[in-house]
Amino acid sequence: MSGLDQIFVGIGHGLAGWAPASVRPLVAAVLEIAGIMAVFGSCFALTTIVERKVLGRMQNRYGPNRVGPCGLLQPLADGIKMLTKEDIVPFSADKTVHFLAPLALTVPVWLAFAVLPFGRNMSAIELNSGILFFFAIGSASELAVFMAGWSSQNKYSLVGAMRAIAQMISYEVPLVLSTVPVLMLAGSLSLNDIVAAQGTYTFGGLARWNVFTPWGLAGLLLFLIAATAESNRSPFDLPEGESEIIAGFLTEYSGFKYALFFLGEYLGLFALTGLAVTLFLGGWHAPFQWLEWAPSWLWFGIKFGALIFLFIWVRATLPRLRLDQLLNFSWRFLTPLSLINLLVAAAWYWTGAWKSAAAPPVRWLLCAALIALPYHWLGQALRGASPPPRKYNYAE
Amino acid sequence: MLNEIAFLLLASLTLAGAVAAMMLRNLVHCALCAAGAFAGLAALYLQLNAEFAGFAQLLVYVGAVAILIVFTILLTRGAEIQPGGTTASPSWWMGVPVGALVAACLVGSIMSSPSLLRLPSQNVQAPVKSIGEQLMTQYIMPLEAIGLLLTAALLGAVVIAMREPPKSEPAAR
Amino acid sequence: MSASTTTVELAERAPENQLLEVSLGPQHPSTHGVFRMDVALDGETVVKLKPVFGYLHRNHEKIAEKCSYLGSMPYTDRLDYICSLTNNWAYALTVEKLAGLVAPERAEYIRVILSELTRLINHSALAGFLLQDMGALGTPLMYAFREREKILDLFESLTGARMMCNYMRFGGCRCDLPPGWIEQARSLVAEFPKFLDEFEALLTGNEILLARTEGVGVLPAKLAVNAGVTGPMLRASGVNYDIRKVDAYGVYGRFKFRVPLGERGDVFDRYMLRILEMRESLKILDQAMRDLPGGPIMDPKAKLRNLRPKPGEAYGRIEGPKGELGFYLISDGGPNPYRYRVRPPSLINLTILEDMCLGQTIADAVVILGSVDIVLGEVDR
Amino acid sequence: MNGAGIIKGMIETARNFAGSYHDSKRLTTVQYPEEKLAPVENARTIPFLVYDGGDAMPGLRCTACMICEKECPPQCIYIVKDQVKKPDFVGKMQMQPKVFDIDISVCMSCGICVEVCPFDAIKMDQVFELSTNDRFGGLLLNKTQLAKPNEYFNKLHKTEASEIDARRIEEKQKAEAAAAAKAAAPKPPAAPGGAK
Repeated sequence: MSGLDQIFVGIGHGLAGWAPASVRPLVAAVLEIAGIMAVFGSCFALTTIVERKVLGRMQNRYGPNRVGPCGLLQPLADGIKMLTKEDIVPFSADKTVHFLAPLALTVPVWLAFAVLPFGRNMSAIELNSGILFFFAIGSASELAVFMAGWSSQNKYSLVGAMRAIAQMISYEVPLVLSTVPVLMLAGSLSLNDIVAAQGTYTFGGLARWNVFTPWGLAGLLLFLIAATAESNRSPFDLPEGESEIIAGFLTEYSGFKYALFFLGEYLGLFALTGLAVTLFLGGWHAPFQWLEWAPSWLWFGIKFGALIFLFIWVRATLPRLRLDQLLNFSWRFLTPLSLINLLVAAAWYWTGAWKSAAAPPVRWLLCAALIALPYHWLGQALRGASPPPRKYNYAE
Repeated sequence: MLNEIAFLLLASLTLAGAVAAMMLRNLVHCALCAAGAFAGLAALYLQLNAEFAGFAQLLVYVGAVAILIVFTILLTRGAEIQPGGTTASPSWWMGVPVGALVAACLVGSIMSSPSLLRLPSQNVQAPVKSIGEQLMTQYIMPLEAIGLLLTAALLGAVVIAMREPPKSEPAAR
Repeated sequence: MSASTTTVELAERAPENQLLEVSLGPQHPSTHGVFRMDVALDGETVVKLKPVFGYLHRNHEKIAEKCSYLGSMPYTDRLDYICSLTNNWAYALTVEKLAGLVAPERAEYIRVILSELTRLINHSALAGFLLQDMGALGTPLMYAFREREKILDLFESLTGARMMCNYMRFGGCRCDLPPGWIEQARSLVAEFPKFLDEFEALLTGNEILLARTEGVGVLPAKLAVNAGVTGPMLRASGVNYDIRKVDAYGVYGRFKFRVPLGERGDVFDRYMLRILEMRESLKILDQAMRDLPGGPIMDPKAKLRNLRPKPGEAYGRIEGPKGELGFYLISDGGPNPYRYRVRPPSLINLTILEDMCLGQTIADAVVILGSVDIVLGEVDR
Repeated sequence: MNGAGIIKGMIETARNFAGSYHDSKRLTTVQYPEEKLAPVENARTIPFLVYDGGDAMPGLRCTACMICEKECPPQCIYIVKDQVKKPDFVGKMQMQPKVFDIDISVCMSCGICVEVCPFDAIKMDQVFELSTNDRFGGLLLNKTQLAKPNEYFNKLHKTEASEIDARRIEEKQKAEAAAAAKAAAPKPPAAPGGAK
């Protein structure tokens, strides 16, 4: 078990061993960086093709299958196309800021991967305030979006940039608040401790993941909704609402800069999915005790793939929200719910001491009710006095 | 050795960002350079192993304050460049002595303050947990005061930004 | 955002210079063809909206004056290129009125069957495009097009072309149904409700769709009647006016079907109207296919070539999927019409676009335009 | 429950996703160059001229009556009559076209020329791979390019072709019977003119 599980760690140490002692830490760091960039770079290429094929299958068509065996070389073709396409910079655009915007978006997102634990002792850096680092890096992307939107000097991109910033800021609050219960119960900001806290197994070998607790389930849903909004994906893809403002802040970008934005957006999605897996789905732990033999990074990959499929599935189904609805949804529904989630986590913590046999189900139902009722009331409040269901009378 | 080079690099970047924020013509460029300076400062904190301070600085300043500055520039005067205005006003020579005076008293107070005398202990580990406890126990009053201050500022901003409903304001804008 | 804020109150909200002039130009992904809207935005709210069209003007009516009566029949396919058979029928109906021809029973039944199938195509395509404007990336549209392909295959096996059918003649139809056509059509009509249920399951209960469409682009009944709006848009505002019931042209009088009416006339009502009308069309199709008579499909004394109706004028109209499609012909006894005028429902439904969009956000303006269901071929002629 | 509608929609797309792997109705794509749809009998793209017998030019049924040129709405047919006459299938001397061009970039495949042609000389083809690299010459088909044998017409529109052939054979027998009768009754006439 530990052979296959630690295979990457072993390779890393082996390679670093050859380097002279003085510069060994540097070489180890470079190896880790290279590993992360290789894995998530190819994951980006794979996701573009998987997304188009799954979307196609959901729409009764094949999806790209001409380039390479069943379309697997499509990302290569897209990459070459992006590189060879002319990189047009509008005349009135602000050249330097126009050039810096994609960099300012992509570089911070790469940093966010440093802190995620992909497998047993397979996280690049072990910070004791890992989550704070993650959100600090994540918040730099708004500035990049503004730089892109403003520097293109084009009406559509300005409207798109304003929408993007309003959306990102108002969805950062529920994103951060929905992770607070996990930190409270795990008692530490470091991601490795959080994963360790979810390591034990309960009756029947089921892993003690956070998602099996009421506040964990609510937290995961809140986190995923906020993550979709943070990474500008489907129900919230207002910044590049094609049908309204062409491509929002991406209108004036073409060629490799557009590909960089694309890369930045997908990496943001991967980082948030990785965090969701680490916080709520037990990081690299196996779901059941008797499944412990599989390598830990494989579990992280499976959960990661499942969440990415969920994002693609949502993208295939839901229409887009309007800007004011989007902001109302965040401030009047998600944020209050995540605050209430804190109460539920606290209730869960204090009722932890019950010893009676029937404690777990009663405790679970009690906390679930504590979150379900506000969910219902806030939902009704958000939709306003929902008009009576439409009845259509017929004329003979 | 590596540390010194990194420190020099980061310090020069931060200073360059700050100076650029002051000197450039285009307001939005100044705002972006200011954001660069904030990021440089955060990197300096991290170099001193003050993780919490560094990440908080990055989160608060680069994440929020920079956007705030940029928005205020856009919504108020826009980023047009005043044609022909030189960066330094004609009576710049009056400013130099005043600047020198302020710098002198600043340096004087720093040098004479007791904190410098004590030898800085080797990289003191300040894990987040102890910071959290300190905040909640010893420094609870300043934390609450800051909270109140920020809410008041938030409410003030909302009141200013709210556009009066047309009915109550008869005259044209 | 109450939809009824008057223009005066809106204009006062922001001084002229702060308005963002955006032209949702002819080159735009959601204008259903080459159509432009010059929009003045105060933030996200539409303050002024000027529709600009005419990019697809092909001088159809002047060409028709030069062509013979038969010659301009293929051109009517190009008017509303999504529902070519209803255009053919309207034109054939008018010329029959002008020349005093009567189509035999079988031809009338075939015409009803084909026009109801066209209504299915148009309404399902509209629902798909409306969701596309709202941002659902193609899924509803692909489901609608999957069904549309089956109907287009039926048209191709009967008339020879999928979209440019050119099938109806003055006094009947060009050719009879090929063997096996009716059975194929019957099985299609039997499966269609399953698609509609699937479509409604995907969309009608969807909270985001409800949020995006309820109370958006409300069209009061009085304004609709004054502006001459016809078709599903008018019925969505609650006005009971369906030419199939009013005129009972062709053999519509023999079929039992109902006309759904909306309540509040907003975008959701228009979307729902189309779904309910599709269900009614299925009822008509069942009845029409059940008692489809035999017999000739062409009036024997109808002359194909140099048809010279006696001088006079005629206005024939049918209930097209988009509204009242009418043709007005003046004949001076010659082989080609003296005056040839088309009443385009899309254009007339479009005149009140500004009244519906004022006070709404730009995202709503696009959705409202989608709900009006325009085809630029018919708007610009 | 607030999210019920959205969840129902998600289940719908999931059913389509799963269905696309096993249910043929859920995956209707035809991979065009490899798989081709079965030809539909009534389909029509651009017109072509029908000729009988082996040789194209003499066998053309077209008698240059110019009706299709007059009736064609976009006026894309151009015919020049030929002075030399030639006998048709019944033996009567008929005109023939010297030049018969159709500009298929103008033709809107409406099929009116087929309807109005009294001699069943022009029919609608079903070939749609018409792309050429020359916009003017490539799309202006002349008489030889347009001519196609009657067997090809039978292959395309079987029912219509068989009716026309039956009618033509019957007319030919009636004409030969009339010619034979005329030959038998009065003094022996010149040899019957029927040319194959």
